This record gives sequence, C-alpha cells and structure tokens, in this order.
Amino acid sequence: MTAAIELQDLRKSFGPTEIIRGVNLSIADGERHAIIGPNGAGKSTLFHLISGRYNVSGGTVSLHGENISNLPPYEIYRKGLSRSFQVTNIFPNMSVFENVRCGLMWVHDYKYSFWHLIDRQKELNERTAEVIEEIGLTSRQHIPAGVLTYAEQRALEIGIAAAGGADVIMLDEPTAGMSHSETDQAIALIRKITEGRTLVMVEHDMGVVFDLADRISVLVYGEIIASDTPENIRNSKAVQEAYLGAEAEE
Amino acid sequence: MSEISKTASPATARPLMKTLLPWIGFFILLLALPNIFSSNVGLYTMNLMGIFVIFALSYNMLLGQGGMLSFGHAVYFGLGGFMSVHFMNYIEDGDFTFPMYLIPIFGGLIGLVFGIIIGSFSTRRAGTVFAMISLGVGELMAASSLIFVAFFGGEEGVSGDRTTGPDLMGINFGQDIHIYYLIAGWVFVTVALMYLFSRTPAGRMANAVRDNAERAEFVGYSQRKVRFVSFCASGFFAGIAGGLFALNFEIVTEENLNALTSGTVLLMAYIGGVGFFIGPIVGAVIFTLLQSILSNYTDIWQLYVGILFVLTVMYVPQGLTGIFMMHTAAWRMRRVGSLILPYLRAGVPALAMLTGIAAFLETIHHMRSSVEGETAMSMMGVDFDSHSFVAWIVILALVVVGGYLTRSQLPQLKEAWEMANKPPAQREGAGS
Amino acid sequence: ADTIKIAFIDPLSGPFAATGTSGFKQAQFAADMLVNQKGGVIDGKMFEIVGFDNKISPKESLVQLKRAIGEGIHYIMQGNSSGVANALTDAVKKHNDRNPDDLVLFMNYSAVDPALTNEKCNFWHFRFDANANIKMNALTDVIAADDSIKKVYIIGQDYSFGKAVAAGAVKYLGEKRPDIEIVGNELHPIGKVKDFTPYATKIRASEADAIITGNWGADMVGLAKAIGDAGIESPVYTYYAANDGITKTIGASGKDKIRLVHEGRVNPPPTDEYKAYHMAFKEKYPEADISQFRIANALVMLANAMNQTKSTDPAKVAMALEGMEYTTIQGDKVVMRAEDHQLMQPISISVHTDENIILDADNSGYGLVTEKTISAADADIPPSGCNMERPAS
Amino acid sequence: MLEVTDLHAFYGKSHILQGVNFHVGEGEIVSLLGRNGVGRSTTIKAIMGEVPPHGSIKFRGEEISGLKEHEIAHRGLGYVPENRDVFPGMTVRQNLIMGIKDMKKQGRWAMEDMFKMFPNLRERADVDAGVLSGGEQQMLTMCRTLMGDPDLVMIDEPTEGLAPKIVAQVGDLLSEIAKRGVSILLVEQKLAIALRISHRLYVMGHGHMVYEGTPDELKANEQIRKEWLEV
Amino acid sequence: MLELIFFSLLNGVVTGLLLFMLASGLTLIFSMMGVLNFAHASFYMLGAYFAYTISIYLGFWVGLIVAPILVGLLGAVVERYGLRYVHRWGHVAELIFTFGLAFLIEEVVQFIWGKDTKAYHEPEILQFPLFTFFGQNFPAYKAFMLVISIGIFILLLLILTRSRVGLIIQAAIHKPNMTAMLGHNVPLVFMGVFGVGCALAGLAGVIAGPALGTFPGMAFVLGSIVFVIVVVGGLGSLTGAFVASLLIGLLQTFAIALDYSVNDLLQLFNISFDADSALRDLWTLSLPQIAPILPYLLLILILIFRPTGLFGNRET
Ligand SMILES: Nc1ncnc2c1ncn2[C@@H]1O[C@H](COP(=O)(O)OP(=O)(O)OP(=O)(O)O)[C@@H](O)[C@H]1O
Ligand SMILES: Nc1ncnc2c1ncn2[C@@H]1O[C@H](COP(=O)(O)OP(=O)(O)OP(=O)(O)O)[C@@H](O)[C@H]1O
Ligand SMILES: CC(C)C[C@H](N)C(=O)O
Ligand SMILES: [Mg+2]
Ligand SMILES: [Mg+2]
Repeated sequence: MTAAIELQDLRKSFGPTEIIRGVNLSIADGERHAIIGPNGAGKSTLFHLISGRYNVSGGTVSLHGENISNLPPYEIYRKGLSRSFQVTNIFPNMSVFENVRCGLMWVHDYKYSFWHLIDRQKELNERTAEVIEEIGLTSRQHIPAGVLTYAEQRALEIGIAAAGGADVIMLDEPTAGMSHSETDQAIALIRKITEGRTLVMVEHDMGVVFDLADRISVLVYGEIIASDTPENIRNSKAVQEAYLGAEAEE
Repeated sequence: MSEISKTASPATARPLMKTLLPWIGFFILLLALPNIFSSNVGLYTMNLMGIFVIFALSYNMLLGQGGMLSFGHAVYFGLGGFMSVHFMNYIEDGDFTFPMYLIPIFGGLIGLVFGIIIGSFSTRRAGTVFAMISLGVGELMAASSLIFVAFFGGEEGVSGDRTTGPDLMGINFGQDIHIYYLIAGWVFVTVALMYLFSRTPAGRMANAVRDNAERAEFVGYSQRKVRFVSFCASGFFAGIAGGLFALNFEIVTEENLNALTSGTVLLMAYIGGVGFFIGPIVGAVIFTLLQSILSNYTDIWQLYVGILFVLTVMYVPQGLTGIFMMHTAAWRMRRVGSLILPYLRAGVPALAMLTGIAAFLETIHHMRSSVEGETAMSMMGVDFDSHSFVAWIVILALVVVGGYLTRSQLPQLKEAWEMANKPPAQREGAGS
Repeated sequence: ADTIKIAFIDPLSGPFAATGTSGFKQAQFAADMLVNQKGGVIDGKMFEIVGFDNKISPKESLVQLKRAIGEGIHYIMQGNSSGVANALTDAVKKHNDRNPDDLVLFMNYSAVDPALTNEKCNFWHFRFDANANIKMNALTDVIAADDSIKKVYIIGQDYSFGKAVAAGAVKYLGEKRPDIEIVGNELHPIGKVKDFTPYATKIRASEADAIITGNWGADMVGLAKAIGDAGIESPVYTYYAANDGITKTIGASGKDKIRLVHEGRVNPPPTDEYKAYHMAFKEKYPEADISQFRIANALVMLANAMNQTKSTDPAKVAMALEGMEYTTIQGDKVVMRAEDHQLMQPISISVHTDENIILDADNSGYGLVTEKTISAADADIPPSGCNMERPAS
Repeated sequence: MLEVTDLHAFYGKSHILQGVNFHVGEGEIVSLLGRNGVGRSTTIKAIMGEVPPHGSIKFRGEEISGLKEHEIAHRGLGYVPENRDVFPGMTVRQNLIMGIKDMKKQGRWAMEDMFKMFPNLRERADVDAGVLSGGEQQMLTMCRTLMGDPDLVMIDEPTEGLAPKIVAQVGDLLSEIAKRGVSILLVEQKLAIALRISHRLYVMGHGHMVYEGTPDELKANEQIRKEWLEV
Repeated sequence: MLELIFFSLLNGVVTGLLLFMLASGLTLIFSMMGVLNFAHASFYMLGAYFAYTISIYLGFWVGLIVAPILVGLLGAVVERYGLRYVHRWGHVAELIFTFGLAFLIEEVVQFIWGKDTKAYHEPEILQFPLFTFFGQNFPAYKAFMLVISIGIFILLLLILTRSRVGLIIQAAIHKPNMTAMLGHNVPLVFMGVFGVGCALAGLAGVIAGPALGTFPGMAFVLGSIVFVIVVVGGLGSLTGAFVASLLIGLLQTFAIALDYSVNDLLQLFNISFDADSALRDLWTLSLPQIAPILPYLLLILILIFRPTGLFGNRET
C-alpha cells in the first residue's frame, strides 16, 4: 500500500537560509498525524511545500505515490489534498454558504462552467448545506464571512478545507486563538469531518494533539527529530528538551 | 436528510414567479419608455443609455465581480464598434447579406477574440499590474487606431449606413425610434445574460478570486483562469455594446477606444455602485442623463459631474445604489416611512444650499465667459443680472441659510436613521 | 419676428479651441452686423448663432448635430477639421434622406479637403473657403518662382487635410519645378504633439530651403515655436500661420519668412467698409481677430438666399445658393459653383511682417501684408468626380 | 510612575472599563491577571490612547489622557500588542528601526542587544517580518518597542502561541528588562510566569480591579484564584 | 546625420528629465504611501497655471518659487480632507478618488482660467540660444530645465536614503495605530509626503508650462506617460524612474528622428507588397509614426516579463 503522503529528502531555502533540511516522512492512508515543534521550526513551511504554495528547493512530495512537487496548488487540490491556514484565509465578502460552496464546486465537476446556473444545482446546494450543518453555521449561512466571529471563521476555514471531500486534509493550527470550550468543539468537529480520511495537522495545544493524533512528528529546525505514537513522544527525552521544555512545570 | 433539504439555499427554493417578476417589469419598462419620452432628445438619450448600460455592466464583470481594475475597457467596446461598422459597410456594398440588427454579434465576437488575446497575458496577475497592463493596452490601441488607417479610419473614423441589408418586417432602422427598440432588445438579452453569468460557477468563482485569490487556488481553481473567463466574457459584452454604438451613430472613431471612454465607463460603474448588479445600470443611466440633459442647461456640467464623482467616492463608496440599499433593513421592518419627514426637513434646505452653490458657480462662469458688458443671465428660468448686488445677496443667503439649516437638521436625521435601523427586539434565534 | 437658429458646431474646447471660439465670435459678429442690423432676413427674422462644442471629434460632432436637430435647427455651420466635415456631410445626407420633412443644410466655412466637393460632394453641403488644391496651386506658384529653393520639407497633421496638403504640394511642385527635391514628407498626430523640437531638429538636419505646412491651431503654434527656437532660417509656406496666438508666437523670428495662402485680405484693408467692420470687431473683442473672413460671406450669402426665396426651407435655400453671385464687403465678386458647391473667389498670398501693418494680429504689431492676389478665375481648379444627387422637385 | 484613577472606556455603547484604579512604581514589574475578556487589553489600549479613555491617567505626575498616541509614546510609554503586530512588508531590521523614536538619542538598548537576546532575529535580520514564524514575530514586537527606549513597557500576552520552551525564555527577558530600570506592566494568562517575575499583581474582574497583592500573597489566596482566575 | 543624432540626444535627455520631474513626485508618493496618484499630472498642470497667473503680476522667478509651494499646500489639503478619508475604503477607492480628482481639477482649471492656451512664457533672460552647433540653436531655457531636474534627483535621493520617513509611512499605511504607538506622528508625515510629491509636480509644471504650453489638456497629455515611467522603472524606485524617464525621452525623440519603416526592412530582404492589401498600413509603418505607441509597448512588455519593473522589487 502506498502512503497518503510521502516526503523524501524535502528541502526548502529562502535565500541563503535553509528552513527545511531534508525531511523524510511517510503518512499512511487514514492516519491522523500531528506535526509539532518550536516556533519557526518550519511546520507551516512544510505545509506550504506539500500543498503547493511554495516550490520545493529539493526532494519530492508524493501524494498516493504520485509526485506532486512544484505543482500549482489547484492541481494538488484536484488530486485530493485540501488544507486550511494558520491565519484565517476565507472569502470575506461572500456569504458563508457561498464560501463553502466554492470549496465544493470543483469536485462536483463544475470547473469554469458558465452554462450552469448555480442555484439550480440541487445536489451541490444540498451538499453545501450539509457541510454548513456539520460546522454548525447553519443559522449564519447568509451572513458575509468577514463579519463572523473569530471562532466561527476558524470553523468555516476548516469547513472549506474539508468540504470538497479530499482524502487528505491538512489543518494548520486549527484551534489557535480559541477558548477552551471552543477548542473542545473544534476537536469534535475535526474528528467528525476527517472520519475515514487522512489528517495532517500542526498544533501547539498539546491537549488537542494528544487527543486527536495517531502519530506525532516533531520538527525542529527543519528536521524531523522524532516520529512516533503520542505516548512515546511524550516520554521522549529529546522531544522534551527541544520542544516541551518547561511544560512539565505547570 | 429531510432536515438538510429544509436548510438549502433559499435561491433554489425561490418560486420561479418571484424570480421572473423583476425581469417582466424591466421588459415592460423598456417597452413603455419611448411612449413617455418621445422627443428626439429623449430617444437619443435613451439609446445612449442602453448602450452604456451594457458597457458599464460588462465593465463591472471585471471590477465589481472580478476585482480587476481596468483602465482600458474601451478597447473592446471600440473594437466591437469598428468591426460592426465594417460589417455594416460589407452589407451595404453587397459583399454579403446579413440582417443589420444582428450586427452587434460581430462586435461581441471581436471583443471576445481580443479578450482572449489580451486576457491571455494580462489576467496572469491582478491588482496594480493588471491595472497598468490595461492602461498600456488601452493607450496602445488608441494610438494604433490612428496609425492603422485601413481598419480604424484614422482621425475620421469609419462611417456606415445602417439602413441597408435585409430588413425586419419592413423596418430598416432609419429612424431613432426603431433603433431604440433594437437597442432595448439587445439590452434586455445582454443584461439577462450578464446577470445569469454572475450566477454560474465561473461567475461565483470570479467573486471568490476577487475576495481572496490565493484561497481560490486551494479549492481547485486557477485564479488566472477564473479571471481569464470573466475577462473574455466582459470583452464579449463590451463588444456588443460597441456594435450597438456603431448602429446608433453610424460612425466609430478613435474616441470609442481611448482612455477617456475607458475612464467614463469606470466612472459610470463606480458612481452607480460596483458592489451591486444593478449599480452600473444606475450609473449609466444617471451619467447619460447628466451628460445629455445637464449639458443643455449649463456649460459647466462636467464640473458638476466631477464634483459628484469625487463626493461619491468619498462618502458613498458603495455608489448611489448603495444609498438605496442602505434602506433595505428599514424597508423590511417597514420603517422607511418614518424617515420621509426627516429627509424632507434636511433635504429642502440642502437643496437650497446646492442651488446657491450652483448659482454661485454659474454666475461666476457667466461673468467670465460672456462678452464684455453683457450681464443678463438666466438660470433655472430665473433671469437676473450677474453683476447686481441683489443677485449676490440671494446666492449668499441660499448658501448660508441653507447650509445652516441642513446642519441643524443632521442630528435629528441621524437619530431617525438609527431608530429606523434598530434591530427589532431580539426574538428567539433560529437555533444554531 | 422669430429667429433663425444656426448651429455652429466646432471645437470650443481642447487644443483647437482657440480657432473654434474665434470663429464662433466672428460668426456671431457677422450675423449681428451684416444681417441682423440690416433688418434681418425675409421680414425681420434674426439670425442666432448657437455654439455646439464638438471637441474636434467627428463622433461628438454627430452627437451635437443630433442635438441641434432636436432643437429644431436646420442650418449648421462648421469649418474646423475636414475630418469632422467628412463625417458631418455624410450624416447630414443620411438625415435628409431619411427625414425629408426635416431637412438640414451644411455650410462649411473652412474644411478644405478637396474630396468634400469632389468624390464626397453632396447637395446639402456648401463650401465657402477655397479648397486645399486651389490654395496649393497658388502657393506653389510663389515657390516655383523662387530659384533659390532647391529642397523642400513638407510637414503636416495626420488627417485628411494634412494629407491633401502634402499630396497637393508633391503634385504641383512636381509639375512646376521637377528639380526641387522633397527632402521630407511627414505627418504627425493631430493635436497630440507636446513638443515639436524633434521635428524641428529633423527639418534643420535635412537642410531644406523651404518648409510647407498646413498646420493650424496648437499644432502651428508648437511648430512655429520649435522652428524659431532651433534658429531655422528657411521660409515657411503655410495655410494658417496667423492669428489666434500664432502671430504672437512667431513674432520677430518669422518676419518675412512666413507666407500664407488665404481668402480675404487684411493689409492693406481692401475697402473702407471692411476696415470699419474689422475695427468694430476689435472694439467688441479686443483679444480676437478677424481671421476667417469667409464666415461673414457664408452668412450673408445664406441671408441673401433666404431673402431671394422668401423661405427658410433648406431645400429652397439650397437651390437658391447654387450659382449665387455675391460681392463681398472686401469688394470681391464670388460665385457658388452649382456643380460642386465650391465657392469661387480670389485668393491671396501674404507675408508675416511688422511693416505696413494697419490691422495687426494678436495685438502684436505683426500681421499679414498681401503680396499677391489671384483672381477667382485664375485660381480655379475644376471639380472632378462630383456626382451630385439633387432632390427631385 | 503610572497612576490610573477611575478609568472608564467604551466600545460603542458597551461599557468595558468601569472605573479601573492601579499604579505602577519606578522599576517595578506589575502583572495584570484575569480571565479572557475582562478588559485587560482594553486597559492598556486606553492608556495608550488607542481607545478613548475617560478618567485620569498620570504618567510621572503629568496627565496623559486625551493626548495623541504618538505624544504618549514620546512621554516614555511603550506598548507591545497582543497580536504580534509586526510590519509584514519590512525586514526585521527595518521593524526594529521603526521602533526608534529619536534617531539622535542613544537609548538603553541597541540593536545589538536585541540580537544577542534573540539570535533567531539576527539570523533573519534581512527577511521580511511577515514571513517570520509566529514566535519570531512575538519576539520582534517586543524588541521593536524596546528600541524606542521606553521607561515603562506595557506588554500584552507575550507568551501566546509560543512553544513551551520559548515561554521560559520570555520570562528571563522580562527580568532582564526590569534590571535595566524599565518598569513593566504585564498582562498574562500563564500564571506561572507572572508569579515568578512580578513584584506586584492585580487581578481584574469585569471592568475593574478585584485584587491587589504580591505573588506570595496571591499564591496563598486560594479563593481569589478560584473565583477570578481559574477556568 | 551627426547633427541629427547630437540634437536628438539632447532633446531626448531634456524631455526625459522633464518627465522625470513629474515621475519623481509620483514615485515618492507611490513608494511611500502606496497611492497611485492619478491626479499627479493635474497638480503639474496647476503648477503651470499658478505660475502663469503669478508671473503676470510678479514675474517668472517669483512664480517658480511660490507656485510649487501653493501646489504642495493644495496637495496637503487634498491628503488631509480627501485621501485620508477615502483611505478607509481601500486601495481601489483611493485610486478612483485620485482619478476623479484629476477629472475635477481639469474642470476647475477650465472654470477658472478658461479653455484656451495661456500665454505663459519663459523669462526674458533665458530667451537666448545657449550655443549653436551645426547651425542649430540650443535654447538656454532647456539647459535650465536640465539643471533643475538633475538637482531634484539628487535632492530626493538624499532624502530617501538618509531618512526614515519612507519606513514610517510604509508602516503607517497598513498599521497606522501601531505606528503611532511607536511614537510617530503619522498624519503629519502622510500630509507632508503627499504635499511634497505634489509640489514636485507643481515645479515640473512651472518649468514645463512655457515649453510645452499651458492649456487644460496638458495634464491628460502627460498623465498616462508618467505612469508608464513609474511602472517601467519599477514601482517606488527613484533610480528606476530616472532611468525610465531618460529611456522614454530618448525613445520618443529618436523614433521621430530616424525615418525607418517596415518597408525599408522588407526591401532589405527584397520583399515587395501589395499596395492595396488590407495590411498596407503595416507594411508602410514607419518609426516616427509609431513613436507615440513605443512607451506603451515597452510598458506591456516589461509588465509581462518583469512585473516589478526595471529597478523595482515589489509588484503592488
Ligand atoms: N517566504 C519566506 N521567506 C523567508 N523566510 C521564511 C519564509 N517563510 C517562512 N520563513 C522562515 O521560515 C521559518 C519557519 O517558518 P514557519 O512559519 O514554517 O514556522 P512554524 O513552524 O509554522 O512556526 P509557528 O509555530 O511559530 O507558526 C521561520 O524562521 C520563518 O522566518
Ligand atoms: N474592537 C472592539 N469592539 C467591541 N468590543 C470589543 C472590542 N475589542 C474588545 N471588545 C470587548 O471588550 C471586552 C474586553 O476586551 P479585552 O480585549 O480588553 O479583553 P482581555 O481581558 O484582554 O481578554 P483576552 O484574554 O481575550 O485578551 C471583551 O468582552 C471584548 O469582547
Ligand atoms: C480651420 C481649418 C484650419 C481647418 C482645415 N482647413 C481643415 O480642412 O481641416
Ligand atoms: Mg506556523
Ligand atoms: Mg487581551
């Protein structure tokens, strides 16, 4: 069986500085994988490399065995990989409903059609409504996304990413800036939405990480220093030193 | 599952009749207009309006819907016009037969072709780069039109005759009224098409790319292609408008594709409101009215248009349509009535002040541009002596008193506005 | 009695506004002095000249034509730019064909593209100025007589008139002085050149002994200035290098260098009547000059035609204008040739100078002194290719 | 040094600060604790003039409420916002330069000090701040404010979103700042740090202070912690 | 030929430097405030008109000093009461505002000064040929223009590289509050920069007015070419603007000077063409004819192949 995502000696430099220094990682199909690491380690960069936002400087990214390095984001998306962003990245002037629908249009094979009336596409609209229901925004669906509260926007962010039914979903700090109760809701949502799919996420909230992940990789200075089950990671000396540090104190 | 279908977008659930009603109204309006304004000037103005409505709407496919600020949209309009006028001449010369009233199709096609050519490189980027390319292409085309005389006719442009070729039920479109109905027909069809375009996946994605081009790439769409599709469609409709222009004026010149025309369409769309589908329609109508009516009464009408434009950008960035749309909340709550009185109370003095300001400008203008010693002038049917003391006192009084009264009314107006827009006492939420 | 409105469709703004507004003033003044103050036409109807700004655009002119027709005007007057005139004559013809009850007559007082009375001639169009070929014929006579001229540079505006001037120059020089070399034949965009220095440089580098140009308005001002700044000494043979700011710009640098071909004479004033007329005009408009005397001729001939037919019906008036003879207040006898509606009139060649100036231009002390006048018959160039459709009546 | 009496502030019509009183002494580290949304950030913003303040704010005995933001900054107050407000289009170095108020005066801090404290920043000195990782941005914001040589810095949640290890580093930095004679007003969620470095603490309830004391006192006061701090 | 090349070179440099004077103000405003000021050429026009009016009463030299100051003040007022207000609606609104302003200023100028060309002339003492070469004069006034523009270039370069103003403004565009809280008086700096930029345009107007004519269309004529320069040079790069100005100035003069046509090219390869074909215009196309379109061609090519412009490093 080929892995959902396979990184081979992946490298990325910005100017003279190498940020990602030869990452090798394989994420199995259906796995929930978390990437943790100190600030600036390159987690978001890694995400950008996989999803096509940045071009790689070396190495390869494969999705289901197919090399996708340096493809533009939309090509990668079409191959079944969808992601959310650390900094909220939605369509602020469009309604919540339209936001989600945009995430669905390509996979429903509308492409750049200018001969379908979108409001008449029953299946598409029903599916949109379903997704909105799942992320709990049904009562807000006609409001412009820009005026949602922060937590709602985060939910929408995840919703757009998950809507298209891609089989690999990548979430960058999905719970950043949320309060405790909101975080709990978010975990439930992520769990539900990624049912039966591959999930890759970056998180600083260890609660979330240990709660959700099947496996955790620790990225430090652009290198993966450990990749293991949550228990083993929690107990690993190296990881504690590099990342968790004073965590034990509290 | 049944629960879900209940929450489906209301657009799908909307009864067909309700969707069609505005269109039927629009259709009837188009038919009725020439009976209301039947004068020569009226017809002329409405014909121009029709052309600009299409043109401005096509422009808004770029700016309002696609977030592409273009300073060269007249290129497609002008090329459409030139192509059409050439075909008119081919028909006249008997080179081939084709009904004259379908000529704008050729305009549309050339608009589309150039949309494809120019769009293929200009839509690669958005923002300033796109805007500057459009500016460059616009200037390039305008300058070329003076060089390639065979196609563009140089300084004089190309003229044609619309009365030849197969006619439509005995009508050969010699009279303005015939052209009116022809334009009206095209307006109806193209407005409907452009509206429908905004409701297609391509149209929706144009909005998405405008809002956040990067994210659009992460839901499977190439931002460049999305812009390209809008750009071509917009070129097509601009070309049709150009074709109608050719039919209406029977001449097309360099001006049809120069920066001034590009600027005008931007102005129309923006004054009307780029955020709304009907915004550009409102803008085109108002602009044409100002242009053809106001210019009958005053030499300095462009000064007024300029002031209007700048004030619009400053205070109502949503455009004039935006002002109406601001009232939808109050309208739904049936509270618009409560605003009428405050509006009147502030509006009447404001009108007086504006009259005063206009009188001031007109009088100054008259004093400067009339022949030495000529002081009699008239404005709005009032004759007076531009050098008389009384006239100046009246002007001053209008401005000062009007201004003062308007100001004094503003707090009340604001309060009334807030009252009318206060959300009704929080009822039970629809659940979340 | 009521008034007869005449639409004056010309550039009242933009780079050619100076020419347009000056013409407008001259038209108003002529209507007033030569028609209205003499009792008007028919039984006391007054002429009223209504200005319509066409920004020198053919398209805008048609818009203004529509407006004028909408206001019930049946007579239009235009002169600035043959490009506009070509569009107007076409539009007027179409209009009259389609609206036989609402006819319009077009009096062209200055657009001199020969085509307007040749292949594009049209029953509703009358030209009161001598066409570009007639003028070029006269101008080249002068050049041909000057043996020191061996090389000529032709520069003009890129539109029908500019091209007609260039074509005429090439043709007549070729006939009269085949030995003259044409070292430059150049068209520049009309009304768009900011700075003529590069052209002046080129002219100077070509070592031309004479320059021929039909430039007018801002384009003449710019060209004259650049030629002056570059210190070019060669004589300039022109159509419109006077008045409206041009004479002032040229000033001393062009003395005895610039020769103009034109209708009507200013210095010495041909008649006392004209002199009085000119002075009265200066009195009213101290800043302007009578630069286009033909405007007055056009208006008086129109008035005469109306008086003759006792009608303001354009069809009848047009018929009356055909072949009409008239003696101008400059004492010249002119005839409107019926065949192509070209006014036959004497034309003059004058020089830019400050000597013997009685009526100066631009209040600059400089003006035009007429050196040579060619009678109408001598100046004549027969029409070619005019197939005029006359309304059946 | 800073003396706030009866401070009120509003967002539109909602009355967020309802009479806040507290003070910060020379060279002191004072922490402002409280749950989410009680108005701690608003308090700082009101002092800086970003939110219009009502009431008295005295800095070194002079009234500063009603002054413009830049005037307040020039009196010697520094502000480190909670949301990592770096200038994304400028390099790290330019961001730091931006912090300087008076180019001619040599303050307590040189750019070199900053780089010494955070070698990460030195490494990225000529990179656009917008591409820094979240944590690096947090460091940069803090350093930028210090470059302006304030006598009192108000720091809003400096450890938010930082990796656990860096959090400890930030604590050390704060102590270092205080050592150079700069007073600190710290808004923190992480009790541990606040308790470790502060001289005095305030606990904020809804729109006003509900407790004042030393770290040791607060540690002892179970009730206040239960009622106002723990979630 | 030598004469032609020499003078074309001179003319090109003079034109280029004049364009630079305009472009420098625009670059200043753009690089600092991110506002593509469409009304920039209108301020240039105002400079010429102000100077014209002043020169009637007080002479050219007073106008040279006072007119740019007046234009600068006006610019500051526009920033303070217009642009600053519009800023909150975003970039497009700002751009459109300046676009409307350009339109309005043209109308106002016509309203105040009328539609005709004004007789605004260079001062008497500069009305002499500086030197004569191959029998062709080089007017002293042009040398004066040359000196002033180079002076401006040096001055601006110093201001831009030696001060922090640029940074402060750039910061304040996106985060005015944060910038203010770091102790910078943001509104004042904005107003100042816009004012100075406009004053530069005004100065260009004062100097160009006598050379290129003072008429209501003068802004429109130059408006878009200035944009070409700023974009080709690289948005926000002063050096870029300088190089691009010279480039375009030279391009235009040489295109007019050199009489080559497509026909010449074809003859070189012994190809002849059908004089009646629809493409005849293409075959007879000559360099002087296409001179006006060269800058725009350059613009489009640059934007396609190097969207940051010659010296720029950012796109928007
Ligand atoms: N476009 C870029 N140019 C230059 N450097 C960059 C760029 N993008 C990221 N970096 C640098 O790469 C490093 C890794 O950044 P990244 O955003 O991936 O960190 P992260 O692991 O997501 O951290 P955090 O948890 O704080 O978000 C940082 O030092 C950052 O400054
Ligand atoms: N711009 C704003 N407009 C309206 N209300 C606001 C605004 N900013 C904050 N508030 C409200 O004011 C209250 C106090 O906010 P503040 O940011 O001061 O809280 P805080 O104590 O700093 O909490 P946090 O832990 O979230 O930072 C909150 O209820 C918040 O919702
Ligand atoms: C007014 C005139 C100078 C116009 C010019 N004779 C032309 O035919 O275009
Ligand atoms: Mg990150
Ligand atoms: Mg806070």
